[in-house]
Amino acid sequence: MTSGVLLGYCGAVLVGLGLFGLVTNPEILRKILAFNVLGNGVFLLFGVIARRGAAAGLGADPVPQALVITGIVVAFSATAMAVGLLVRLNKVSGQTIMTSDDPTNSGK
Amino acid sequence: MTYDLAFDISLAGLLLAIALWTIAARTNFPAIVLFMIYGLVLAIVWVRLSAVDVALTEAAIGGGVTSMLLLGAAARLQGKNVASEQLGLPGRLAAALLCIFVTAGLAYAVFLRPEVAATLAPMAKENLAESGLGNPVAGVLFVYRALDTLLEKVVLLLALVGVWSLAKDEMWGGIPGLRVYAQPSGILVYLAQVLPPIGIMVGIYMFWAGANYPGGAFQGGTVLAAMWLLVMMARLQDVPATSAPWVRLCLVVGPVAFLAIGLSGFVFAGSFLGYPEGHAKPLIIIAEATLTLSIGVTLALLVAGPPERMPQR
Amino acid sequence: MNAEMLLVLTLALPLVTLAGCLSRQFRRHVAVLLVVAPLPALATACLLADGSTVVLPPALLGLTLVLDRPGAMLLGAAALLWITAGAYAGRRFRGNPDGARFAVWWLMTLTGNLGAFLAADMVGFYLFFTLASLAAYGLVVFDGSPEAKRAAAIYVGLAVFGEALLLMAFVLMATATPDSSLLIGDAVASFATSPWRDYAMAFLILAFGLKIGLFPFHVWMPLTYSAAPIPAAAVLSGSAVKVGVIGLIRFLPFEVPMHNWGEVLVIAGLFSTFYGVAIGITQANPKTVLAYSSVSQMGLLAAVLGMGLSAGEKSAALVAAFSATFHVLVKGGLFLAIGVATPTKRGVWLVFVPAVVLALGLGGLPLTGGALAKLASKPLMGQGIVGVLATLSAIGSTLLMLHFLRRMWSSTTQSEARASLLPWLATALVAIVLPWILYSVVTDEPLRDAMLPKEIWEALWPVLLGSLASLALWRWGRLLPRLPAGDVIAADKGLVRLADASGAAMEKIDRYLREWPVATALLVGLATLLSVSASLGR
Amino acid sequence: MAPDAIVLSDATTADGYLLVLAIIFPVIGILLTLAFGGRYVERIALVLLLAGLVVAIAIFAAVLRDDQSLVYIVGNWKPPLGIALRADGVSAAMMLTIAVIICAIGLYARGEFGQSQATVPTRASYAFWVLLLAIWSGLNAMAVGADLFNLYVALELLTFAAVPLVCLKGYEETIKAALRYMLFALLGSVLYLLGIALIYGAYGTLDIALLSDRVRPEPIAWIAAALMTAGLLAKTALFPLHLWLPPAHAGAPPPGSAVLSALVVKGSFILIVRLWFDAMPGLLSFAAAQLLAALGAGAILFGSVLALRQARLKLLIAYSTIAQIGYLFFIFPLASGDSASTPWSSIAWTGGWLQLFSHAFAKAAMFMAAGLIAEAVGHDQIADLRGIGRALPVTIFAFGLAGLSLMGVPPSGGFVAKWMLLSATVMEGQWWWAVVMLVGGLLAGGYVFMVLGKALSSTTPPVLRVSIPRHSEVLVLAVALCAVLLGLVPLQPSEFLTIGRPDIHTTALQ
Repeated sequence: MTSGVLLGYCGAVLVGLGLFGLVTNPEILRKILAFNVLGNGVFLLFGVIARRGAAAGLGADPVPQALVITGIVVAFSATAMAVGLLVRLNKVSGQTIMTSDDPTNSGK
Repeated sequence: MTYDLAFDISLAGLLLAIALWTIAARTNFPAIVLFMIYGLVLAIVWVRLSAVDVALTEAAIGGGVTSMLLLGAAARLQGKNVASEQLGLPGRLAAALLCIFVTAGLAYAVFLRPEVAATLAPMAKENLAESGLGNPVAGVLFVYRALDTLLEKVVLLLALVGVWSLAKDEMWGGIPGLRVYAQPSGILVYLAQVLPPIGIMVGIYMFWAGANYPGGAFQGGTVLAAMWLLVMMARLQDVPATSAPWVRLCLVVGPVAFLAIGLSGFVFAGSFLGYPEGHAKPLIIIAEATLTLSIGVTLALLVAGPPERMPQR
Repeated sequence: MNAEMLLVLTLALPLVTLAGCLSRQFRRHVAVLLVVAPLPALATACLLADGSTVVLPPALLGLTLVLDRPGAMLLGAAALLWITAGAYAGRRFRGNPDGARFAVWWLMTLTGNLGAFLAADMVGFYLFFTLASLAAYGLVVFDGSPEAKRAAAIYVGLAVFGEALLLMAFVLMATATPDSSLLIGDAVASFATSPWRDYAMAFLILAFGLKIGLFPFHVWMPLTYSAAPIPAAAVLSGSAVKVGVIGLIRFLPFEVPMHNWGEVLVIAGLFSTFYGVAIGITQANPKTVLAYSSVSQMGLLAAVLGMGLSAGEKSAALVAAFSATFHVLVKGGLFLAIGVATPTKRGVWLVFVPAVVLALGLGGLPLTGGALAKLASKPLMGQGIVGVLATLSAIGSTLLMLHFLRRMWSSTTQSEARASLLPWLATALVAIVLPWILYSVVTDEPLRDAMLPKEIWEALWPVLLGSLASLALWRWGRLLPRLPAGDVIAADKGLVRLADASGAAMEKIDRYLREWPVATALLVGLATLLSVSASLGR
Repeated sequence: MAPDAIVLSDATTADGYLLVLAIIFPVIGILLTLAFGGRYVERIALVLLLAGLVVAIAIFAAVLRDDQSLVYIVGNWKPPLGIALRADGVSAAMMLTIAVIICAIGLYARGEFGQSQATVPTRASYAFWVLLLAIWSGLNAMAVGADLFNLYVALELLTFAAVPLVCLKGYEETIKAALRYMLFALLGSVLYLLGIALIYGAYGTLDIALLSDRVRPEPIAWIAAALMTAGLLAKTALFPLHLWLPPAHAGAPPPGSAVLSALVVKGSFILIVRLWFDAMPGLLSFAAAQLLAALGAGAILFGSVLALRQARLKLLIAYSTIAQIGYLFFIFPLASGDSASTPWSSIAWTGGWLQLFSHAFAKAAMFMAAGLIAEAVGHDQIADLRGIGRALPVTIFAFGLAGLSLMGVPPSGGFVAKWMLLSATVMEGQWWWAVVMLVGGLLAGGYVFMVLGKALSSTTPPVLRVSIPRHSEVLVLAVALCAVLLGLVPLQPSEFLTIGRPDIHTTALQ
């Protein structure tokens, strides 16, 4: 077992953990947090693949690294937007959790 | 067992432990603080994977701006958990089983490595000279896959428009409701006076060095954003109105410059987002410099949130 | 004016009138124009040669319109009925603010109805069939009464169902047709070799059976004809229903004998024939009685076609079209008669004398079109059990029609104001005369055969027996149970409840599936399932 | 498999630059409106809508004329290192549909989000125009993207534009809906990204054309394809992953609902098709195709029945979208069979895409009509719409035409699509999908007539709060007529939709 593979397994566990939080925790803020952990797990898999592709004197394949950087930016944007929605929802309704919805009452 | 592997094992163990704690913590604040530490540990992991560019990004974002964002949100949220909404034990067990299954599946996928590792590293390196850059990751971001980078900047701006659109109608164009923590004399103020000059230098260096060494516009911009947020939180400078012309200008200058360079490629390099021979590096530096500024302002405003008050006249 | 232009004009004039309704000015006076819109159709039917064809440009779906003999007969009769009923409607709705609304639905149904008699390709036929069916919804629901709404809902539900069946039948036929031709002729010609022959046949019979009201799909007929305004009921029962007849005529492969399917059609048809009579005599509303008579008559037509199909007898198409033509005018006319039955107490004989002739004509009264139709179909029905049953059905028809006349006479419902006798009398006149003109064309037999004493007697005795039975009905009729119009559909309450319960159950499931933990777990589960199923290989 | 061997897939074609313009024009609009503080946002948007329409027409014409794909190699860096943009027949048709609908919605939205003069616009109107442009850019990028990661960025662009659109009104329910949409879509994105990681790790490229050569039927490819598909299904809201769609599509402002329902959900669908037919040909097993279609069948049944049970018009239309999405997935079992030499020469291929296009027009028209009705009477309770047909005859007529297309009544694109898909079930011997389609048409008839029956009833019409301008009504009618006009397409496999696709089904199995 090399460190690359080890950290790959680590990424897989992060995915599982993030998924668990996203599915089960009713607090929306914690769902957002879990989404970040989940995303990190996926990025880590990219990292392992990059490391595996070390060649031509480079410690890691630069392409997956670039993808991860783009991915991190997108994930941050998503977090910011989700947090914005959450704060607004909380201000309007005092809610911090995801309730089961019934669309028949929505809007007017 | 080598020392390297032992180090990696303990690093991974630490990372997972913190992650588990973050997920399992009962209340929000500890979870977020843990997440900040988790981000820093993760950055070390990225270094171990020889991905220093990513490590810098992760540290700046995961450990930095994301945590600021989440902390700000946690502080603003009112109302407590409603226990009844908690999933029952059977549900949680089922979810846990499912997640373990997914983890196992992914671990299996990691295990299934191809005989010859797939990589574009040699190709990326080989063509790098043409662009005059030394950092292959920057090469991918600004040369080979520049379209992704351009669209990603649009995504960032779009997220900002999305956050702003959550404002109340009458607050449109007003001042973001960034939470101000400190008393005017706190440690925060001290930090806000001391750190920014250093931070700005670091930020500029990061983008400058990014051409040849790890770092780049995004990491530099993040550091700038963090410094600016620090200053605003310490009330050393007021948060600007989102409609202020200079704010708008800072937001778009980077993407506009990048897009303009890209479009000029039609004429001078025979291709959109192509660089004319021999002028690649200066053009990329211009794009990166302006992008650093735009990213910094965008990130800071994303953390600051939607407008909540109007400027006093 | 050449043939092609006239064919196009047949459909274009109603459509142009329809388009004119976009203008407010035009809308106000459109009711008057209902008489004019079907005129080109009449001209087409009378003037154009058998086999006149026009192929429309691709921008008009590349439809092919062909005038053939069965189509021409039905088209002509239908056009006449639409003209007389249009005159009736025009008078009734003149100056009425609702007139324009009525006219729009009327013109759409008209277009679909006429088009179906001319369409020679499957897409065109389906288009006109659907147009006629769906637009009739507006005519049925027009009054806005609860009964009309219920009738319209049931009608449109069954109509859409029928269209689904028809679509499947057409797709099956088109798939088996070489060169991806959509012409009905080509599709029917390749029927014999089609691997999906039986499926296509089943769908065809179901779809058209629904349209012509074969048991148990007859339920919409009594409801809609009772609910629709008089002129609408006239054209729906007289003309629109013949879209189903022309469908059977066009699509059944008479060249290839298909015993089983022919027998299915015969049995279903004959059952409907007697069923319509049995339920019809329990009804009090004359409109409903007429509707059940339609069920009965259409059943008989189906039986004729079924005999033709099982014998591979091509002439069945023409014979059925002939009977249907007569039925167009009689049924439409009798509905118009209901509308004028009471107010003209003084000229009451002007309503009832022709009405008696037409009504008994359905029972096969000698020297009427009905008798000619029965004579023409006799060789097809044969001497066996089917022939006997067909003769017996004449007794039933007479009984039912006498019941109708009595109900019309004693009907207390106020008939419509401002109604005019003229449309009714015109329809009646044509209904009496037209069969005599068409008979020799259809059968190639001399007309005088129909006037032989033997034939007259054979036609007469069932009518006499029917009249006797009718006396019995008069005497003991009140002992019969009073069945609701639409008979078996009265069970719809239970069906509605069942549908509602299953809908509610699905709503519950939907709400559960939209729970966050459930949906996210499903997403992950789906990913697993997909990877497993992908691994199963081709 | 030699990852470092440079495979030159293809080079930029003469009119390839149009593809860049299709993506970049809306981006220019976004940057301009941000820079000017939104002062000219409506005018900028309208000018760019026009420009975008011209580009879309030009692309369509170029593909039609050359009978081959347009290709653009961005920055002259060929895949696998660089990114290519490709527009085949399907992309060109898709982009034209998108352009026409977005332009119509833009004109329609002037009523709600128009600016009277060059002042700073209100929050909602500024956000609307920017988001509309962003959606367009994202959709075009989805249509022409040829690199899986580039498509990921486009997908996110689309999501980030769609979510704020849902809660533009700022009601509690709409924010809730937006949040649900956001989080679920994010989960979908992560799964998609996971798939990308596995693909890159195994095959060293993300370019669709290169990938189709390299991919082999092996566990890693199955897992990756499944993860990506599941993620995309979440964004397409295929049953049973539709939790976010009804409240989101019903809660958005009418022009927003129209663009979300007509177009945005289709963006991720295109990608699913690209994945299975282009990137990984030969990987689509019988079982997987049946599974996807089975979900589609569930969508048709559940969506239609629930549409029948809604009291609000916009929710009814939203559930109808769920049902109509279901039909699209019949393309997988029906276009992958053996009776046709290639999937795209089959009639199901044409039928599936036609269903997508005609549903786009019909659904846009429906939501636009519902918007006018709601504006006129102040609510969208179906029970209280009695007699509205007299007050808004043109609107109801347009609604009816769109409804007929959904039912599959001729002449309409819906009919042609249904005919083709039904023919395919016959040819492939998969009659069970025919049953579902027929039942779906029946249920669609139910909910369409439920609305029309109320609207056309003869009681006195409700009092209108505001009068609806005639040109808005005509616009809705024009969009509905587009759905009808698609019914003129001949009932044969379309040549155009096969442009740019290989003649021989290159399966990795062979």
